[in-house]
Amino acid sequence: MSTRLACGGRLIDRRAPRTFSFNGKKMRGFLGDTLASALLANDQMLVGRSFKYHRPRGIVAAGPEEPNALVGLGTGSRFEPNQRVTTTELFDGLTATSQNHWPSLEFDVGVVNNYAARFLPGGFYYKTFIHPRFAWKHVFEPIIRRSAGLGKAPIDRDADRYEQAYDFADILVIGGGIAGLQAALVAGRSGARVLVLEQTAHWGGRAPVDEVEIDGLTAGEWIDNAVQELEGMENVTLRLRTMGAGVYDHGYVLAEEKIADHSPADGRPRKRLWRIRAAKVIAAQGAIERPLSFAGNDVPGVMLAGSVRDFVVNHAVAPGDRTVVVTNNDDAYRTAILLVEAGLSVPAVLDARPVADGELPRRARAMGIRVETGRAIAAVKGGKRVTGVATCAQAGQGAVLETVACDSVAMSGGWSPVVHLWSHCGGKLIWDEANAHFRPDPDRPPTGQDGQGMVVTAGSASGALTADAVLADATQAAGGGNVPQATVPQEAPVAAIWVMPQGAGPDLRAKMWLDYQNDVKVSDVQLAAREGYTSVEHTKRYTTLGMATDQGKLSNINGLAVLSQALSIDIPQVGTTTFRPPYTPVTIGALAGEARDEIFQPLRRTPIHEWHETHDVEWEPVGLWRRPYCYRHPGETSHQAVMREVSNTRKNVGLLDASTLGKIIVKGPDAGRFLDMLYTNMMSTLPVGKCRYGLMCNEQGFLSDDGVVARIDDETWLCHTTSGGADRIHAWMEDWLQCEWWDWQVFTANVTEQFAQVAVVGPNARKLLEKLGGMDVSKETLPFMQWQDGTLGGFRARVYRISFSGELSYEIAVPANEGRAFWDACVAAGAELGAMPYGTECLHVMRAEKGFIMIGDETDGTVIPQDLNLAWAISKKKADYLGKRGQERAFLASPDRWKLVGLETLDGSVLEDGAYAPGEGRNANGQRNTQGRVTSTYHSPTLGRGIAMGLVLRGPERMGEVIEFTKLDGTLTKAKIVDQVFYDKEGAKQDV
Amino acid sequence: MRRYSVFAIAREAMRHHTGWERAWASPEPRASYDVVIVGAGGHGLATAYYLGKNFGITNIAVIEKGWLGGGNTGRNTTIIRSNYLQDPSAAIYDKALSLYENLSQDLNYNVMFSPRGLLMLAQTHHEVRGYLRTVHANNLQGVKTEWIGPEKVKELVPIINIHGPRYPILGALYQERGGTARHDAVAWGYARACSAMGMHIIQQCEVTGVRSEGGQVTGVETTKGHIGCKKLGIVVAGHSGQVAAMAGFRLPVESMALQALVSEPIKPCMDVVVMANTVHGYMSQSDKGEMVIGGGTDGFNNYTQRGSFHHIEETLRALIETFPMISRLKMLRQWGGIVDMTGDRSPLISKTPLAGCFINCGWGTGGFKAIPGSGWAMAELVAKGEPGPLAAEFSIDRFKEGRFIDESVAAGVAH
Amino acid sequence: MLILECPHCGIRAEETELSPGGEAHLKRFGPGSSDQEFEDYMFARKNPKGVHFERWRHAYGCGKWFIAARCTATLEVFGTYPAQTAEPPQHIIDAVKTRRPGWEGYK
Amino acid sequence: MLFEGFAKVADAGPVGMITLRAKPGAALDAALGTVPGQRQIAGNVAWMSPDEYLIFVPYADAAAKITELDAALVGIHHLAVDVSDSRAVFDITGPKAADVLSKLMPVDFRTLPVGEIRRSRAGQVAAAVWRHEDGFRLFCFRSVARYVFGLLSHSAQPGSEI
Repeated sequence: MSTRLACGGRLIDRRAPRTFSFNGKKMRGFLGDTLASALLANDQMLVGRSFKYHRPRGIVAAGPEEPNALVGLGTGSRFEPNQRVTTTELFDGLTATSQNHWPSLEFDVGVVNNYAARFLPGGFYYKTFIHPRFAWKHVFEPIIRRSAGLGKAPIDRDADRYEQAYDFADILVIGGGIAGLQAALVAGRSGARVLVLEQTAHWGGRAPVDEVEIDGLTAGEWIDNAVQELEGMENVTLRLRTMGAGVYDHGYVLAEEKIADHSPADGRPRKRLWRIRAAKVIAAQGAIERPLSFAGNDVPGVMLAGSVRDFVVNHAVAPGDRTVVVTNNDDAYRTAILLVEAGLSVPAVLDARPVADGELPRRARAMGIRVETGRAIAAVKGGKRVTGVATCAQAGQGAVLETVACDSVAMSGGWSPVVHLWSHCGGKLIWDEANAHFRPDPDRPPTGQDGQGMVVTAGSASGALTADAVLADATQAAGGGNVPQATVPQEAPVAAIWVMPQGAGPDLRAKMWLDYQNDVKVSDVQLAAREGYTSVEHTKRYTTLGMATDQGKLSNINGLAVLSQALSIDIPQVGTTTFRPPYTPVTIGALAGEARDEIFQPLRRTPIHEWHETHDVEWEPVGLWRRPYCYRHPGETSHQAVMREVSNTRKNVGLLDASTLGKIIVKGPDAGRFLDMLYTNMMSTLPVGKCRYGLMCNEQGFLSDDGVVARIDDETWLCHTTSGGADRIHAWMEDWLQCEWWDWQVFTANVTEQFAQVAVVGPNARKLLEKLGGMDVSKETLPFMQWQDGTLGGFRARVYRISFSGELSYEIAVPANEGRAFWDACVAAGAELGAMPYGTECLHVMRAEKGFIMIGDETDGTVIPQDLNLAWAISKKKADYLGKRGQERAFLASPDRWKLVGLETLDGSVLEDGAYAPGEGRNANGQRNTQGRVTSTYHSPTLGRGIAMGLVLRGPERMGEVIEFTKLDGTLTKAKIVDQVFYDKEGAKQDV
Repeated sequence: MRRYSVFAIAREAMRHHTGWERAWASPEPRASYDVVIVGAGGHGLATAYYLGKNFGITNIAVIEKGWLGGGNTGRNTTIIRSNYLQDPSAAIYDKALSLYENLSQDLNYNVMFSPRGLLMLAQTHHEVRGYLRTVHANNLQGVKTEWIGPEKVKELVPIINIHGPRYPILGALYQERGGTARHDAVAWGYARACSAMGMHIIQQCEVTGVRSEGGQVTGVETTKGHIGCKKLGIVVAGHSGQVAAMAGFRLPVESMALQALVSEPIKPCMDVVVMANTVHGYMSQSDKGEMVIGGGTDGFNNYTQRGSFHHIEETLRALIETFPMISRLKMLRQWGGIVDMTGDRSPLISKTPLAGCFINCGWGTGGFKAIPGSGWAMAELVAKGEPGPLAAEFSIDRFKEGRFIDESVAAGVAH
Repeated sequence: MLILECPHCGIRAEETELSPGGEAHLKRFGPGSSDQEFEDYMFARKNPKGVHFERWRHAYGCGKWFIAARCTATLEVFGTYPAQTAEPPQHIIDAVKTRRPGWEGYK
Repeated sequence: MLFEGFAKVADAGPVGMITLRAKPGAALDAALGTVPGQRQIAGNVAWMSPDEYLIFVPYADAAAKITELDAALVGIHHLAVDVSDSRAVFDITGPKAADVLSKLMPVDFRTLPVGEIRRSRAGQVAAAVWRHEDGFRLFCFRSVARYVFGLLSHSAQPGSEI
């Protein structure tokens, strides 16, 4: 059984017990445990079921490479699926549940897949479920979806908060093992600004586990000294529990810090996403041990040899009483030696190599450990837990030589450098024959902004697998200097053995797991090769090798090796798949950072926003602004509210918060000339004190914005834009001024937010302003389409006589800080005049009654002003304006354009939004031809009927003609083509 | 070609699956072919397939620089829909959708087409009007779509938050026939079917030049030597400009990075595809259980297949607002692809200034869903030398005339 | 996640502080130009896989437009310069040529 | 608006601000007294871009200052405009004030010198910031003041010290 040893455990604090539960069962561990070590200490070997065959699975590894032991953690709004037990720190009250089984972990019905495994080889679903056609959607796919999928989906809104932060470094060291620490020391002593990240809660990595001696000190002592020195350097920052997730272009590095994962609900953010900009990245993430491929290598109890050491040394947990070690290298002997020293039994070391005469094997033999060379595992015995291994000759086909009873197996297939961060931005790899692994090719690094290499690797991540080489490499990576001396035993080379035994037949190969989580076996890769999925990317995608949540950390190299053997080509020719960020999965909440709820997006508020909030407002998002759509009195529907607002404005007076309208000042000796280019009509001739409606097009000729321009003084114009258009149009102006006409003397300023703007609209508008007092707003002094500065009710105001409703109307701009007070004054002054606020929908109805176009309704990016009967706003005198040439193109200049008209249903009903007018016949693709569409359609309370505008083929030539428009129920409505102005055609009402 | 079936699997299971043949051959190129297609992605392979199936032209080589299906075919978020606003788009995407519906049977390869339904959320009044317009247009185009209210949205997508707070769900444009397919399988299925017709799929073969005589294409230079042809189809999304330059013309195309990501797999929680354009995010759940999420496009030219990370953050923020439960999921893997963007974001299926040379490109962010229709239309263009009705509107000269096919006008995006 | 140095204010701005503006040094064609000239001005883009000159605005900074010489295949930046020029300045051309000896030149 | 977390975030109240757009030269020197160099704040004038300056004055004095500038720059192409009401100003103070901003702005606050104004981005909106004795002063557009305050107070939450 797996158990807690009586003494030892460098990371645990036996005086600090912790209780937790697994599948409802209470268990105990210690502060410093991972969930993995605590489960093993409680003899919980079976922890999950695999993806496809639902095979029983146990803990294999001790770090982020763990493919099997994923659990659901927490409950309710703090539930999280697929948490890796090996990287989960134990805390009091932790609740874990195993995944992907029904009805229970011990007895899972899904395991039938395992018995049918022979019929479910890699890629089998491409070959079947084809007939009958409906069965895929209704039968097979639902079954597959339910049986796949690992953990349960969370349901509740996340109770935790997250944040992000920026940091900058000359040198960013990722990995806090001895390589990372040494690199940081060298860099730190040089005065560079250094940032060091370590994904676990401890410095030092594997060195203490492997009992390395450095400069005469134990690894632990050397690490303590190093950390102490680094902590004393002002130019060095150290961060634990921070995983370097991805390296992006120009030295951008993403890292995820776990702040409160191990202390939930303590008020701190759960995680922090770091966005680091580094001049140079030193990737010192170490190496990951590879499994060996033998039959039954996934039975719970089969673990990586190095991970067994981790558990013993770090947590005083022994995965088994009797452990068989199986290896193709010397390193695994450390495990055998350690276990025996800890008083546990190692019945045998099975070394696949013909000879094992390195220092470590000799030491093992000297301790009395039985070492068998040229041996392999023919099969692992046991179902939910190892009970023994059958051994065989590596050279043969798997004839069993003997059966060794054991309750765990420690395997080692050699070590592979962690090359992810090196590779994310294009660093290339070379195959290292001697160590049988891919390692970074220092001559082909990922390049940065300056075209030079921006990442170097250090230590095992470079392929240096012994402590002396690690320290030398790390020193070099950080710029060179004195290399601390590590005492290491001489190790004989690893043998490139991937499959055991060498001649294993199909039965054995179909039980050798490469990708544990996705259930990809040696036989699956061989099948892919046989069927021509020979590119490594094809193999990966066909078999799903390396696509599980561990992203192939354990399986990739073994898979490549099997593929290369199947194709009879060298491993380097096979190549690797692309490494994609993140290194280990990153919480999506952390990627969104602070941006949720109130601060999900900026919400732009006008100075009058709070008033609306407290006055029955129904909001409408307009860009990032929120504008009142209408104000719903108690008992009213939105539609009723809008109708009331229209009627009241037409009858009495309405107040509109128009503060969101864009306001851009354009000034300079060339300002008139500039505006003549920008607008389709002539602005240079606008007299001071007057206003003119103008249109702006893009270079294609399509209408992009409109608004009223006021001439302020000889050199100054003020351009109003649509609410959504202010920033865009200001940027557009600056673009032309800076990049095309940079010799023109024009300055612009976007003063949209400097002013609150209130529209006072309706027959009583003038009376309202007169009540406020301070300015002569009579027709004579301030006629239609003019503006004036003055004081209204004590407020500094600029008053524009413009109208978007057809009524007598003033738009009044006051300094934003006074906007709310001015609005309040208008409301108060208007009380006895029947003043009511109105929203955007009322504005839309009124402008539609007047036949005014709305950018975004009548226009959609393909409409030119000529289509909208706005030719009067296009200057014939100008040689050029933005969009003029575009409008001359054949398709735009054609007489067969759809043009704007008014539409009146014969029965008075409202045409549907977005309705089309079908034309005669069908086109070559069998689609019904069309001859027009509705652009705006409303019920007009003023006219008591539906009114609409639409674009109709040669519309203005067809006045009086009746055409039909679609309805969603499939029927058609008849409507007459009429003038687009439905209300006060002469314009008498606005000009009083 | 051995037919795939459950019986074939059972038979093979008895002999450890040793009897399966190669899905497609890997021949050396011949000196010349009737047609050379550059690019063995979905569009290129589909073009070859329909040239064979519809026009009996099988003396074809499909040349691929890397591995087949390794470009955008293998990098997209696999959404399939045809609820487009403009007639030409609706026609070709609906053709594609109809072909997808029978593709597994047609190719005898399960491409896992899954018509689980697709929603495009309306979160502003403006979007509501835009999608209503699309429904009206679709009805006339013979594309069945419908407008559904927020309650129905919630019923279809229980994990959605329809009450805002910032952008409440006002309804959605719903296409029941929309869905997803297994992207790699589409390329593999077409490749297998092409190979079975005797066509050559030549991988690891890069085109380095285009040869012509008297304004007529005669072949291509490749890393495997010269390959002659009577007709040439260029179907290389992301690198169209490069190959066009070899053929001597420029395209109204820019190449940019588009990104996507998947979460770790979880048990089924969302059975439809959801697109939310106001907040720029879209999401579906794969058969493996991963939430497949699409992000935005970089605004600058880029060939690195990486893209800028802030787009991922923007997308995820938006999706957490819409689907709060994803906050505690984890991003497993993110990647990028290179997309061709044309002046109106609609594709080109067109003759070119070089006689006998045809181009199919510019699918922007929406190419996967078009594959069968695109191949169908391109095959007709290549076979006849003139576009059929599906391709006619997508000719290159529309830019000169100002005749845009602009889908963005209905607040839609082309994913 | 690019970094580009704004030549106007000297900030090494990151991509999120900038907004891209497409190919630089396009010559504007207005009324009187041929259909071909206008189409090319509007749509034909070099879109090179390699050295590229493109416009950027320091939108979250000084607000000024500048031009970056950048490799679209490796994202290496050769230099940035103010937008008020019709062609790349000589020192930029030189910088590109030093690092891309095989470059065919700007035209 | 006031939030006291591990740093203090406070609305600075109305500040008079004038955007002056003009090209550098003798006339500008004369009008401004000291013209700050690139990204510098000299006296009450901040360099915003090669042809843009921001002038700080008491809130009530903005109009008068504009009149004064217009007079001083008569005949010189320029634009002076009151932007006092279009901005919101916050002070972020305390020993760890930089940590609050580091969570929001892609700016290296360890190297931002006193006397330099940095225009950048805070969360999703534009902002400018500079260092003073007790911390930092930040301004943003008025319409997003509540958003920026939300960002700053989220970032300054006790327990979220970096």
